[in-house]
Amino acid sequence: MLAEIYDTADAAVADIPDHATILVGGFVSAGTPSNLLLALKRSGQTGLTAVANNIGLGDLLDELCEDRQLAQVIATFAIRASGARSSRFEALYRNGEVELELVPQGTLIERLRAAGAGLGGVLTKTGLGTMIAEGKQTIELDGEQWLLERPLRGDIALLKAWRADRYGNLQYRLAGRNFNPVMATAADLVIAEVEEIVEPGDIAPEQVGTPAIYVDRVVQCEPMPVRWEG
Amino acid sequence: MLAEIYDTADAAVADIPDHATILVGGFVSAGTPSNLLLALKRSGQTGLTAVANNIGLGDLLDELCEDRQLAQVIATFAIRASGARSSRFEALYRNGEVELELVPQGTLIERLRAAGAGLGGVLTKTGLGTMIAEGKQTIELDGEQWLLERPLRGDIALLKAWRADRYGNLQYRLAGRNFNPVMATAADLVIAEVEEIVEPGDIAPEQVGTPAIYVDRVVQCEPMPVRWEG
Amino acid sequence: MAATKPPSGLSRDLIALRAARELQPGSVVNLGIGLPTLVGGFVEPSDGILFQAENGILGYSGISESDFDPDLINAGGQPVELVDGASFFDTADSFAMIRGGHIDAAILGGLQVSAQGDLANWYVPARGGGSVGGAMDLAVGARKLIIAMAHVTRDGNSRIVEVCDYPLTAPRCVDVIITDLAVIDVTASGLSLREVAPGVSVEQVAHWTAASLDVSRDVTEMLL
Amino acid sequence: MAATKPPSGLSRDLIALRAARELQPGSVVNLGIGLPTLVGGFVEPSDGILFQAENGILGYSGISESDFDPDLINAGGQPVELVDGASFFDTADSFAMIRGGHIDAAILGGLQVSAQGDLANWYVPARGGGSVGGAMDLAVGARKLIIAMAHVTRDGNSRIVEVCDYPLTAPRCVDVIITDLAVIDVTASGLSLREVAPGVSVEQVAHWTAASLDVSRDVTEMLL
Repeated sequence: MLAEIYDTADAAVADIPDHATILVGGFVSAGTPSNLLLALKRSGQTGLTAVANNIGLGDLLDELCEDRQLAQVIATFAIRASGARSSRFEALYRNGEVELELVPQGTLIERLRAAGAGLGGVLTKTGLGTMIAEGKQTIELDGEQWLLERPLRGDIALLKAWRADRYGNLQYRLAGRNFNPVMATAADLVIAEVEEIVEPGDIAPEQVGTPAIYVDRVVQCEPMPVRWEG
Repeated sequence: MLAEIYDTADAAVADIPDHATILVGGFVSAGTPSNLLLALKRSGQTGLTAVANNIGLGDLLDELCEDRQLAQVIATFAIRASGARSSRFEALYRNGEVELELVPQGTLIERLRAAGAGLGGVLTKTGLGTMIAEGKQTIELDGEQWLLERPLRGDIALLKAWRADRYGNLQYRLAGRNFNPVMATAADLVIAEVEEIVEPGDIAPEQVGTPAIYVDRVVQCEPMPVRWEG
Repeated sequence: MAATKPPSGLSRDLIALRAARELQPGSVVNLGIGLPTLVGGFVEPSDGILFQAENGILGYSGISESDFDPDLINAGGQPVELVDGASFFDTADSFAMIRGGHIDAAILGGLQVSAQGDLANWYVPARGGGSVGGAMDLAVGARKLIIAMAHVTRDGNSRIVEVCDYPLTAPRCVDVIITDLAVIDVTASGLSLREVAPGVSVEQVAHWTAASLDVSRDVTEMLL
Repeated sequence: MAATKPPSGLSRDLIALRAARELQPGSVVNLGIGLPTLVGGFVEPSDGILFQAENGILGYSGISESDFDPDLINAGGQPVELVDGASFFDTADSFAMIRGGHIDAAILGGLQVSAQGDLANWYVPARGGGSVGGAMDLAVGARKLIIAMAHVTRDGNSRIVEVCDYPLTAPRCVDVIITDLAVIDVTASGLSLREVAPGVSVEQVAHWTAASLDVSRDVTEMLL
């Protein structure tokens, strides 16, 4: 089915239920759906699980901590090495008000990809012999140990792309791809914030980064740049 | 390291050793390194293992059967359903002169990807309850059965792209991508046949299909279209 | 009922037409090699159906034999045309789409289908081999699997059997069987006749089906 | 030898310079967040080194704080410039590159390195957490792993230890340690001192290293 065009970010996220698992595309400032995150803040859902590369590094995902909308975060960057700066997320986390699962970046993307690609899991060496392996199955093949990593799926994905056509094909710009194309495959409802909406055919077929069939909702927004705050 | 530009397909494949495992990109006519295959025929290596989507459907991989250069083929299409046409490969296969491993297409690409991506394997449902599962490990997770598919690596990859820049970045055209980008990651020596060689920067960074670091040799050739012969 | 030849049912084109009717508007569909590729010719642009090809295309339309571009083919090697809004991707992404459950329906050919919906369509014992292509991934991954095939082999054997004796493509994967004689649903309790071809009787279909066939529904004649 | 403060060694910039010297011309290199990002400033274009960033760039050059494009950042969020022949890809392809052994060298920061080359660099017990980012994948996948860090903590504890007490990033992964005091190779038989910083003695390095350190090689002074 083709994507539906929404007039506002608020309308696009309004019916996300409480307790949903939300995949959030982007890498700090690149390809990050900041408008959708702020809309989600205004919308006020609670008990959410957020899956994202980073939280609290200057990103607006951290804003969802102001009103304690997040119950759990699955991320690769969440706690700073130095205490010089802090985030709303860190404060809640230290207070025991939000759970955190740290996942290596390469494992996070493979878990999302497995969910989207119908795979039951992948074997990786990443995390072997570390805290990350605790409670996980290891498999020995030809005398080598591998860690079995399982699929990670979302109810919702919030993405950011450069352009969309009216069918929902997404085109990314520069390093704006990162987690977005894989997250598009791994959620039941995919909502994309874009800078421009064009006609089908205006994005060359070779330059489509996410095919239209993965995208349910598109909303055009002024991009809202954020910056890494180490 | 950047790619080396070769003057001829013959020079580019001359030092491939006998008994090498060769990944061959392409899907029948699309993105198929026909010039490199003919050069390999002229070059005369023997005892080769070929990993390819198809053999004997009008493709020039079948030409390597004329002088019995292939010891084994790992492919998704190899034996026609009807006996109305035949290929050199089929004749050798029926004679017991070449081995064949048939692999589901989605499993073949995941096995190649696992090899290129440092994964020890993936779990799939494809092939469960069929001949494909024979001799393979199945893993039960939460009461569900999965088939463990292991990485498949090549010594050499022969690819076809539309354009290369002098560093070895490859750009594909239309449906010419298919197996090429993943095979580029899964072999020790990667040789690409292209229609045109351009300057670094002439291929927009977003349109690079295979980054230069995967490509060792590039040779410009007149494309040699082949057609599916059902 | 002692017939040694099955009744004359639908042509290959009409099987394809009937299979096309099975598709939902706006759905994403993969067509197998052979008879199923004909289905594309019976879909209207207004249906908004997007055809996916394993070799990395979403959104191709007709077969265009006149103008051959070697890089623009479907999974059967046939030259195709694109619709506006089409996209290309590599084989890994294509099978992520297939295996990941993002294809609404696949229409594949069949050699045999069993009473519980097992499919055999890739390995021909008489030829000592076969070609698996993307069939196993499609059988496992497509949300709805439609098999379009001749009901009976040239030798007069039913292709619909209690248990497949050909090597399987996948167990328990088929949802609907469309043949020259009938439309049969695979249900949790077995095969259920839904429609017969014009001029073909329920009894004839049952006779040429080598598996238990529930004919208790209100069986209708196919609308073509 | 009873010093309570380590000798004054290299500045952060000079550690980065020395680390840059460790890179082979034409190699593919990933730089971790923090000190390692400074390494890019000490590489000449003529070296033909390609820098890879986890977030999906191959071929970025300097940090360009002046001209911020939110979509053009490295894995530390810093704005970067591109070289001709650069390419972009998604996170799946980026970590296929990293985990698949296609990165010649990674330079990462460290909290602790053990005698057998175990690395701890992501979890700060005092902060009750950490950020793993791409560090574990880089530690496992990079062909050569160089750790660039201060030799001694602010509290006067060596970061080079027999066994890490911080949670590991990966066991047995470090090849070379470059600190303000020394260059140390991790070999099959343990740590081996290769170079000392100008003005720093072999004895001082040994004193501030809380693990067995082989000093039997012909130890030289770093060329900076």
